Amino acid sequence: MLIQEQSRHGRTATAQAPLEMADVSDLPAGLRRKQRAALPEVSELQAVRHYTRLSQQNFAIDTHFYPLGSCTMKYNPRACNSLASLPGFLARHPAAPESHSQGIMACLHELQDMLKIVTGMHAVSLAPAAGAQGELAGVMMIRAYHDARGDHERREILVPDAAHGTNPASAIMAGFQVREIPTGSNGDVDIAALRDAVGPQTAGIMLTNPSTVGVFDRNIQAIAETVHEAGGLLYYDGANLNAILGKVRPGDMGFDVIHMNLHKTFSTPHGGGGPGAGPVGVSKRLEPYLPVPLVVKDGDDYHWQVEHDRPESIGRMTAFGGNMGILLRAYIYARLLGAEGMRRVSEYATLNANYLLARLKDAGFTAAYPERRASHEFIVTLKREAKEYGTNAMDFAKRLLDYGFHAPTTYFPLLVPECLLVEPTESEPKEALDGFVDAMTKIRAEAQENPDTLKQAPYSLPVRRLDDVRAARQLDLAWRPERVED
Amino acid sequence: MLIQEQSRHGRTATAQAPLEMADVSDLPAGLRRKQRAALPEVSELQAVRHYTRLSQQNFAIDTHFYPLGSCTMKYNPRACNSLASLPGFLARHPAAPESHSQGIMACLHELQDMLKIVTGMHAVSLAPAAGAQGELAGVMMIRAYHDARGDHERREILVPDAAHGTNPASAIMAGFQVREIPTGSNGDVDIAALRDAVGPQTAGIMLTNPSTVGVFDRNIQAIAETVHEAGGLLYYDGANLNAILGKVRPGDMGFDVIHMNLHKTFSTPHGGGGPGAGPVGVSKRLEPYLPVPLVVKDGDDYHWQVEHDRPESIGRMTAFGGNMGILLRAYIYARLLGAEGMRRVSEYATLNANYLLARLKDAGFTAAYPERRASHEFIVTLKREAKEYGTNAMDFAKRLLDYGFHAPTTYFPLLVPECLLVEPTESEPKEALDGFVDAMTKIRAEAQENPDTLKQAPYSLPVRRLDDVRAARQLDLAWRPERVED
Amino acid sequence: MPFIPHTEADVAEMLAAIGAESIDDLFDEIPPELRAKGLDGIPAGLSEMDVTRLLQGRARADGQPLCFIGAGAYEHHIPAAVWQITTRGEFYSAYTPYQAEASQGTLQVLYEFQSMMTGLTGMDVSNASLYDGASALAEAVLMAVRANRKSKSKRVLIPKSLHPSYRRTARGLVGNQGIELVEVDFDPATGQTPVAQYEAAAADGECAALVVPQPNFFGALEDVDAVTDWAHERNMLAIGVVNPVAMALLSPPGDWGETGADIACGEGQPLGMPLASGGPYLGFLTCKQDFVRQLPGRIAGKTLDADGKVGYTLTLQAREQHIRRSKATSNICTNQGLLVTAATIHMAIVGAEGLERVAASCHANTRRLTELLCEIPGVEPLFDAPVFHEQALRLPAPTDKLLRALAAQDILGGFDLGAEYPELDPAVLVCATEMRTEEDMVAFRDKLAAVLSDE
Amino acid sequence: MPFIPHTEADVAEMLAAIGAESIDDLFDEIPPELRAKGLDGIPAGLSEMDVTRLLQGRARADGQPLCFIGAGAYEHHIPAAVWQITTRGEFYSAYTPYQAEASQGTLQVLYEFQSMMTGLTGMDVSNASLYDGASALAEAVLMAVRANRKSKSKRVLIPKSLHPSYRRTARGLVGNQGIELVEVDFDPATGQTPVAQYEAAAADGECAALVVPQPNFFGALEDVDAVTDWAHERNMLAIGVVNPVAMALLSPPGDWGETGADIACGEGQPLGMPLASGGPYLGFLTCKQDFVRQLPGRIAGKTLDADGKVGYTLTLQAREQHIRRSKATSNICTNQGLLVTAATIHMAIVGAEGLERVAASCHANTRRLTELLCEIPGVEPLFDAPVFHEQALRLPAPTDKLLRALAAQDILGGFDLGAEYPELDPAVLVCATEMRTEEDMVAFRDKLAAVLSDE
Repeated sequence: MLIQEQSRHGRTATAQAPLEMADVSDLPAGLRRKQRAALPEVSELQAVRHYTRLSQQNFAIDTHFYPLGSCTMKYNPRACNSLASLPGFLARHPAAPESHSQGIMACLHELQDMLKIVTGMHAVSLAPAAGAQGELAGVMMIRAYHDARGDHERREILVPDAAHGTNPASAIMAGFQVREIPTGSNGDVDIAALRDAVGPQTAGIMLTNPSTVGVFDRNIQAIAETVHEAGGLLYYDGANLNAILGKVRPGDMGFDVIHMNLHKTFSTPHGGGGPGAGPVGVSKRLEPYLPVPLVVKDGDDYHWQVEHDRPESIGRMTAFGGNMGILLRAYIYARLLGAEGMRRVSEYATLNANYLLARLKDAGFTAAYPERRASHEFIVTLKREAKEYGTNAMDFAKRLLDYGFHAPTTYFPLLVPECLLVEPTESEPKEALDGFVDAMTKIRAEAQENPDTLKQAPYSLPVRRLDDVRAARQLDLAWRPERVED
Repeated sequence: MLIQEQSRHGRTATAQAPLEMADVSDLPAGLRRKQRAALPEVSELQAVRHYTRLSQQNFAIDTHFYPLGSCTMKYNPRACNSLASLPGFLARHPAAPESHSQGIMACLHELQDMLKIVTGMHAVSLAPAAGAQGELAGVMMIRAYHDARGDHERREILVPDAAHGTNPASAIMAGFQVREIPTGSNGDVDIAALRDAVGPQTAGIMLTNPSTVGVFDRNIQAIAETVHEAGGLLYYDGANLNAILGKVRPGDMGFDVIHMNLHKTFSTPHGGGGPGAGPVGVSKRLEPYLPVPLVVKDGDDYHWQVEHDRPESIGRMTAFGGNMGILLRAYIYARLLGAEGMRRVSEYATLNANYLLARLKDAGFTAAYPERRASHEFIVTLKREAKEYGTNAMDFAKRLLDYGFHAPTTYFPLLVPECLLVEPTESEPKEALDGFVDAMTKIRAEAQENPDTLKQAPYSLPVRRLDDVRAARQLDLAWRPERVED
Repeated sequence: MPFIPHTEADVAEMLAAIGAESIDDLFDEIPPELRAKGLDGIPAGLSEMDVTRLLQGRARADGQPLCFIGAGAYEHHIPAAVWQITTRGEFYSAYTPYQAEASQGTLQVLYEFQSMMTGLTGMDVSNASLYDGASALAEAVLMAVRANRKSKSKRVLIPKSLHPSYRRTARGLVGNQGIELVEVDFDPATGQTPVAQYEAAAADGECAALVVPQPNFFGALEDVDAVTDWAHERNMLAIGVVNPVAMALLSPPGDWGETGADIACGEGQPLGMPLASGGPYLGFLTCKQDFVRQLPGRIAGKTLDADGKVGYTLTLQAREQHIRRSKATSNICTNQGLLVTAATIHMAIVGAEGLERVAASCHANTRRLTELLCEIPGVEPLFDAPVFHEQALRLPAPTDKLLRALAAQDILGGFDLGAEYPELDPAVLVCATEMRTEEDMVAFRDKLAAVLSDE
Repeated sequence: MPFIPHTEADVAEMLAAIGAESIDDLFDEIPPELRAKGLDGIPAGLSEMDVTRLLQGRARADGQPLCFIGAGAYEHHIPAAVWQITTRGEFYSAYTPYQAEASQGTLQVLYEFQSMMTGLTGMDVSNASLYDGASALAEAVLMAVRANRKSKSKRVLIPKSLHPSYRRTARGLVGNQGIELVEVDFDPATGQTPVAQYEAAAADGECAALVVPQPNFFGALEDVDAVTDWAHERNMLAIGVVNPVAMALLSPPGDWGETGADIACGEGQPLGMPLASGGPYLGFLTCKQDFVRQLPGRIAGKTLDADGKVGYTLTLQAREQHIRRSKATSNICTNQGLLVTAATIHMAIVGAEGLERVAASCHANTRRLTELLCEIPGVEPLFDAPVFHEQALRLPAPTDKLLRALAAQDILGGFDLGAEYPELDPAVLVCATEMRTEEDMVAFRDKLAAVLSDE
């Protein structure tokens, strides 16, 4: 039942607003609202009970193994939440003067520095509000760079076919055209195709390495050389940074610009779909274009740099400079880990992925790239199961829910048929991985015995399988009040 | 699975303790522990996931209608929790000097005053840690009073048969004998039996009014007169104070001493079984005996009064003076309500109880005291259903769980057969009460059709009906580690 | 190890299953010359206790000054329940509800949020959030240009009385797609942007849409009905930028003019988000039903399950980047889910009546603050127009000096208007939400008077 | 109305169903002369915002001084996860798990807690908490007198080196049942209470039990093995009173002497509870298997459901007041459930190794503090004995004056021993947990030195 359906006219939780209605008769009558907004009228208990119970209908890291590929669903330390929520941090107005901001600015400045070190980049801006905004900032800087050089013909961005959908979408938002580069059968970018594609129109390439197919592109140096020689720049999609933290740095691979998804590698909460934070790091030549604000240190004092301090900046990504509360959480996480902890992240994330892949292969599942090491994630293709039992990847995914596991990412990347992209993360114990292998094995046995068991799944959740087609065809996007006579 | 069963040797959540093991070689070897304590070794995520999921196995006010009679399971405002948890309150050491305690002492002093007003008593001590300890403090004061007067023969406490079990148990702990007084068929105390029982041995009577049978004892003045004339004192069990808040005051009824369960009337959290707080209020003649500490105000300053300030005090109930965090929550709740809010508590609690009773009677259920007004709670007896369908009160209770309602209190008070003691509280909306009536009606229909449906219930909970007899016969009270070879 | 559960025995077993000698071997596909040598400069890890001490010190260092700045971010009371529930692990540590059956909690919250935002704005449909108000405006502009079937123009009128950071952000985000934001001057006497000003700005050529803020950055109330109707007469779409708390009292975009605004967006921060230095907040974006397929961002829809039971799922995903890639309506992926949860719980608890009282109290407090400050000689309203909840004041001395002197006494005395509008200098934009008491406001007046008399 | 959901329409319908005219009618069985006329003196209700402002002011008023007091309550680091999970509504707003099937969360937590406490103390069984350490001791004494089949005595030996408040609380709570607590002097040179002292105190007659603290109030370590064995030789039961954090390093009561202590109790506060002015904390009580039926308080047990699946339920309820009434082992009903939840989560996260490091750090810090303070002329250890985690120091000037002067500089310089033990005056009991840094301790030394030089 919706909270709106629990509403009763005249019911209020009056402790939660000023007790009196102040006089607002000075507001022009013509600009006043005619009818009270249709918000629910419920008691505080009703709201608390409703949302507490709704929350219980979610799978989450805090309740389930959640190996959603490309999303890095690892433990979000609770300390990050409580410390970022200290009253001093929550109360600070975005326009507070620097005199009343040195504490948070110290955190932000140190975070900028740490991100520079882990990525091997020359400078970092924390401004973008999420990964996709970081991508956009990144390609905007590539564009600003070429434009500043008068190189106005470079209007094409190369994107491997395995790339996250945000890559081409971001390139388009920055005013580029997009050209796809195929992935070779070994999972690496098809270098020959890349060589054919580059030219004077090439603004750059957007790449994630390890790629979304879960392998480290061994030709990265050749790719960098090819693109650079053609006059393009290299953009690193930091979605998979968790795989290489402390092991290899995008800056050392030759990338010119990178974004980082702090809600992945730096474990800020995924929050049911955000907020994220997507800091960008750049090589020296792109530094002038970084989005504002930046924090700089002058002696013992921290200062903001904004538009008028940085005239070549691509500008600001949000009104107030970024998702500060998320940046704080990432900072706290980074301080808890330290250098040795960061190295452990990639080590154990990779160990878990390779172990889970090995166990699944042993159990008879098909790896998409069987000859390759897994990075922090890997792809299993269920095309054999689809052919033999008529059960597709989504059927496996839904049935996994019944076994108490969130499903891996399904049908992405698009180039691998019936694929599951599995990312266990470093914070899961071996027992969880073993449990997942057991469940997959049982589900395949079910598929063999009676495919309908999978096709009808899930059975044990708050709802059975939902009709997505109906949702899109018979659009119902908002509850509407029945108009009552006043 | 127990957290202990998830333990693996060598697994640690090292962020949660000092990173280094300090030198403790000065501790005498003979006094050192030989083997590491058997505590679980799990990761932080494992602990978080385990306890998050465990929590979801509970019914609670925040998730379900929870009409547990005599327990006042009403909404616990979340503000009380967050404000009582302000860092300044949490960090204060119990032995901090008064110079660093004026803030909390102001809250406690005001709470003392407010409790005096709502109970009509002369003085209040906040010291007892729960209702039962408040009862004990109360009867200890009665004893101290008689002893101070040299009235050493008064060693008997009268207790109605409907009383909470804590009443006789507390009287015994205070060194009294207990004599039961029967309840009349109309729910009031049998006054004739009371008159027969009083005498020079009578130290006092312990009474709750409204009583545990859910009615207000109309003869309370006669009872008070009878006991007082016999030289005894009247003890008011404040468990049911929610029913009369702002309507009638124990002090005005003639009571000499009262305890209040703040986790009931003042809505502090029940916490899965505590903590409570059981302040005691007394008439003037009992004031010298109040348990310490007390807060007194002198000009603008607050001071503690402890043993040496109050030589006749019965002493302290806990080492550090009480459940301060709970007292703070009650204080905050009282300030949110104010006088008008307190009156509303009893009004709407009583309205909800009488409405639910009326609806259940209409639906064919049998009220234990059909001619009486309900107080904030009432009793339904299922003896007819037991006879006709062979389903007892516990069967109804278990089946209610399947319908998404916590069961009312069963089999208490003992004098009513197959009873359900139902206390809806003021914070439940009418819809919840109507839903409860519907469920009860359906369950009775199920009982009629197939009693086994009830007897096998519940079906939809994490476990089916549990074997209490086995639990008591094959005692298993703690997980034991399998000794591993070191 | 913090946050890593592996025992030595686990590692050995796992490596054996993989057939590797060491964890390091798992990285053997990385060219050796690329392997990072170290993380020099990253400090060693701290215990939670030590990090706690560090952060407590930093938070304390920033003090908790008395804040009279609004300017797009507002200090409101947030019921304690809001964040206690929002940070429950099931909301906090879940992700985008790709597996709808295992995410009904989040999905129903999104649907309820969309319903509340349409209720508040009077529009037909809402998405499930964008990053913030400014980036929401950028998406609204992009959407309007795509959606306007009557005009091929890529010009959009945007008044200078709109929040300067919104204008800057939007310009940056839409400029690369060839969209021109044409600035519209405000009336220097009133701070408002009447139709005549839009008309003047549009003289250069056809426009696809216009933006109208309510209230505007100066707090002044615009004649939204007239501007909306004028836009429609010229085949432009009207984009409203509104404060959601103001919507409890003011006519919502859906009711503007004859047929209502076409798109409404804004900053959701006042709906239960702490100031938090500027984020995370939440941008909202609502529109008429006709434009739903041009709406960017996640959208939850109601549907049925295999048993015919109601459930919720993400829908219209064909608009989105993970399906549509370069043809998507936007590149947005992760949005502000957790803030949506907070806003939804906030609105449920506060309710329409509560929100009205909050809005009224903010307005009355700012009015009272204006009264108090205008007792000081030389302080007076900058504009002559009805305002809501913000007030622009002319000052008798240089703004930055005054603000610095006040800050030294832990009073944040408003937003320096001269920094953004040199022609208005010296002037300040002040705001007193329901959180400010009479005592707070009197203290502000007294300290400002004292500072001025020290001049 | 705050916390009341009734609309006017609801009230009208409900009264009609009841057949009453007004809510007031529902109170018509209360004699009219008793009806309260009002609640004069109770202030009007406040909004949550106003209460928040009030309480924030009060909390701030008490400052956050640097605390070097232990004396039975310890400032430890509490992992952030502990209370974030403990205050989840399902734990926070549930009650005693009377309906076991709907309370498996709480019940399994209780069982795990009992398992952890037996693990920590080395005893066989544990209850699910009592109010605090002092009242737990009182219950332990009552239990020992009931349980000792070899002695009818109602005398129990209790050393003066035990926490003074524990002795006072226990005396008050057991005295009315005719139980005599016979005080045992400590050795003035060591602060310990060796067997000889117990022997001297027992000279007057038979005793049922003795109490032995480890460490004792002065921090001194007792010869627990010898005392336990001596008790058993005399047919007494031995009751240990222990600090649970100390148990990570020290021999647990179950291992004392030849056969172990019979009962062990103490204060659970160091296991995840904030200082919070003294409560709510949690008392724990563990014992040998033989005495389980004498154990007061709730106990959770493992059992099976109708399908043979493992589940948990309250058990041995025949000991309890709600069944047994005047024959119960205790009057306790509500105990400290929420604190048990916190302690269980705390122990799970910190683990045995973490607890060892906490204990070691507290001990090392107190040792270091002692070193630093003893650099000041006239400050020296009061006793010559091994200590754990507390140190009694002799002072060269009146304690209360020194402590007041330190408090004025926001340092709580320890517990004034002279207030409880006049013969020890001037002396102070200090403690530095893992939360105190070298810098904190040096500041204490410097300020104490300065205060003394001002004398």
